[in-house]
Amino acid sequence: MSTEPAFKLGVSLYSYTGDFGVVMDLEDCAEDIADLGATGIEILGEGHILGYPELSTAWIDGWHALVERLGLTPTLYGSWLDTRRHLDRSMTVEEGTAQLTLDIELASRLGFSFVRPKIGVVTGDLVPDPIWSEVVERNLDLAHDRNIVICPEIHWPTSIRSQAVDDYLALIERTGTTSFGLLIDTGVFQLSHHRRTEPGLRSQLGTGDIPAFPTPPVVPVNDLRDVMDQVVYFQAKFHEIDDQLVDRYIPWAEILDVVAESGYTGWLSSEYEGDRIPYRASDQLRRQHALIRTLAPSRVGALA
Amino acid sequence: MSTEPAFKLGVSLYSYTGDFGVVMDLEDCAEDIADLGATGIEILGEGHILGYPELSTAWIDGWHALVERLGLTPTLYGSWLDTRRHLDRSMTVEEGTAQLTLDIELASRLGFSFVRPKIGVVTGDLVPDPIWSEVVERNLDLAHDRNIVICPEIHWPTSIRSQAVDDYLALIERTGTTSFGLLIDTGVFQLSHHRRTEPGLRSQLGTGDIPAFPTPPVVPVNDLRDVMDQVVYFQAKFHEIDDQLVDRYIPWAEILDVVAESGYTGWLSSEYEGDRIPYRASDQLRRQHALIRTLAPSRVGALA
Amino acid sequence: MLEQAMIQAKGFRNAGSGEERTGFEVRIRSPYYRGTWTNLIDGVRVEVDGETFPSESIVWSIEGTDYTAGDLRDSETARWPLTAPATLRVPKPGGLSVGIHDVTVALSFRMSYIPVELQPQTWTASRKATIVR
Amino acid sequence: MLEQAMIQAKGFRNAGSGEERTGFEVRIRSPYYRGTWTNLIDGVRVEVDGETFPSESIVWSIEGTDYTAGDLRDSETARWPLTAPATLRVPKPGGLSVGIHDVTVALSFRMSYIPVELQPQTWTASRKATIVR
Ligand SMILES: [Mn+2]
Ligand SMILES: [Mn+2]
Repeated sequence: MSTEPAFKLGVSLYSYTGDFGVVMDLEDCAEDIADLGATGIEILGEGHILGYPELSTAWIDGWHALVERLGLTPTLYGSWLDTRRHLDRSMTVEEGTAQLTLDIELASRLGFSFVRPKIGVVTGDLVPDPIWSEVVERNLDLAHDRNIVICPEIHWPTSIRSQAVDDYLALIERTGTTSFGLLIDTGVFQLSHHRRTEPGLRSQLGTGDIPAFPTPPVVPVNDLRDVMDQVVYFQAKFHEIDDQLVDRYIPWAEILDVVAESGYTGWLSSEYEGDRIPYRASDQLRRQHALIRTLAPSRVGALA
Repeated sequence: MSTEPAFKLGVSLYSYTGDFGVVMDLEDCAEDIADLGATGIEILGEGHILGYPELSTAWIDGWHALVERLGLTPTLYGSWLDTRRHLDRSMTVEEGTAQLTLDIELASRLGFSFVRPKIGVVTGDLVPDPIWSEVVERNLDLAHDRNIVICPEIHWPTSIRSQAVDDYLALIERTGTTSFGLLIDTGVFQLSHHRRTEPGLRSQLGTGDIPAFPTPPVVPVNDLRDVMDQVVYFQAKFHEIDDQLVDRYIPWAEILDVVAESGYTGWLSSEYEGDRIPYRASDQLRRQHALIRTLAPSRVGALA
Repeated sequence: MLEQAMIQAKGFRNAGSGEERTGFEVRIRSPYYRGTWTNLIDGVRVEVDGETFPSESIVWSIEGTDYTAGDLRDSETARWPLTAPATLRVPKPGGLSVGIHDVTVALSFRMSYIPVELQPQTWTASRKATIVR
Repeated sequence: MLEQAMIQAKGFRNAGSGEERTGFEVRIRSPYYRGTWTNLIDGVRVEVDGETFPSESIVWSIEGTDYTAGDLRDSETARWPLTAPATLRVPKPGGLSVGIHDVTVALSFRMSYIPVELQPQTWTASRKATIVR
């Protein structure tokens, strides 16, 4: 029985938000990811690419040399559809299409296989701006040509049983595309909410007069089974794994059961989103990967 | 009345011990020094030179380009006479001479004007290893050729009225050299001892059974007057300047009185030696320079 | 590397010289986890020792280019990269005194992916920072 | 850049593979403020979960070169540069289990400029560190 799980383990550079540009640069992060035994590297286009959106040849060459040296596979490139750039109007389909095209082209040049557009919302319960479907459809041929799968992110407090997910699935149904699928952020299944601290910073949403979000009901991991066929990528969101290697927020054993049962062989890309204390991400990522590697073989074994 | 003091303000990279290689590299430190308005940069040869003692041409070129870009003058190069390298014997005069020659040559190539050999001691009250005088004398011609002044450091708990200082002054007397002089570390005048903390590290001298050092009597700043003629360099050692811009450990007003009165126009090179918490040096160095700049004009003015 | 604190020790200084001090500068790094188009910046407020300097009075300098609040808002292409510190130029005749000051910066972004009722997102940082000369 | 902690999270791993685990490695940065000739290193002690591994059992790797305790002592030219992390290779048949361990490293130098009665100077650091696989 192999001790390597069937799925692949990666790490998103988002995890190093408390470190990036402060105690770690891109190379430090990539080395940390390789050192902890992961093989996939995920980035945020607007976060981690020097000079975005105008990449120098030197930067591109350096990127390819870096991931090759460390044996890392570029996995997902995070992008945004910033629908609130203008105070007086929303984003047009043309603007959104151009933004997504730009990011798909950049992702392709850097060797990525997935692009996640983070889509602006139009309601209090996070319904995505209706431009999303046409923006995506206009980019499906390009994505196909570039071997890239576009995957919107299902992110807490959006749940799996939601209008947004139904609409995403409807697009696949309608177009028959293989260049679009679901990205599940495992924070969807959080058992309780982690309140993140960040040394020296206070953060506030709006005036602070209304609660940031109502506490949504806990999403049963079982709901994941219904959509596994359309899941192309996991962001393995987590917040804190304690000194006993226990995660009190994310039910990893249950999640890995569903993942193993489905035969999923794609990426689990770690997104550390706990306290943004320098060096904490490196430590917590190792804990999470130790936990997943400890749990995964027994899950796979149970199915064999 | 000018607000610039007659002496020159520099910073030793030793100040950034809690940062160097961790949150700041050589370039970051140099930029910080220039940003805070100092014009001199001091280094530790064995600390801050990449590849010591074999410097690459690229490193040397980079060094000169860096200090030129920032308008910094290389001041002092710290070196060591490590008399305890061998378990079974002390350092020979030949070994010591070769070490000091090596460092003078490196210092010269990097544009420094002063070399401080930190000399091994042979007694509990810090008498320097007797090899020092011959090691220095054998290097005086080289130092003269290279426009470098060799200056042993008078460092707490050694006081100004001490055998070591008398012996150093005797060498000047005996040889008539202008390539040797005294370096005063202002920690000599400390009013009380600062106990440094360093996050995550415990440090112990020996077995811990005997006290590290007996508390010596406070050295009167007045003693400095007696040796000012032979002082070629100050390390402006300090530990903590509080939120009211007060230093409870080092009597800056008294020290600056003596310095101003003597007409000293050399360097005061800051050595922060307080708690080794990342970023604390940058903050404390600014406080110290604000304090010195606030005190200095009135001292000079008082003499005019 | 940038300093961990949003308000950097480096770059806090008077502008202009001698009797002609025209204001001061404070350098910040972005508290956000990505670089942004500048028209997502909703404003910045600087406070020193209790005196508040409003967003419209402040000129940003990012990678060598100056932007008023209006410039940030109106540009279709300008960006604030994640690892590029921004210098905020704040007018204040006479500048600040040499010594230690209490500095607060509050910085707001519009987040498209969070409900509009919860906009903008504001990060606030405070520190003691020193004017050397 | 190196991590702030003397014991780095990076580089803590088992040596050898599968059933053939021969020991583990732990990476440290120097707690001293300068690089040194290696013959000033007086010894290192590693502890994991209460089990002590003595200096003479440990092989150092510095910038790609391996050194036993004797090699460190006997070399006239070898150096441990300030910003070069050292990997300590510790023999332990079977290696360490996957999970979180309590790790302590005590590192001693002989300081020539401090009285011999107060030698060596020992820095001790402890942390929890994780073996991933
Ligand atoms: Mn996510
Ligand atoms: Mn000193």
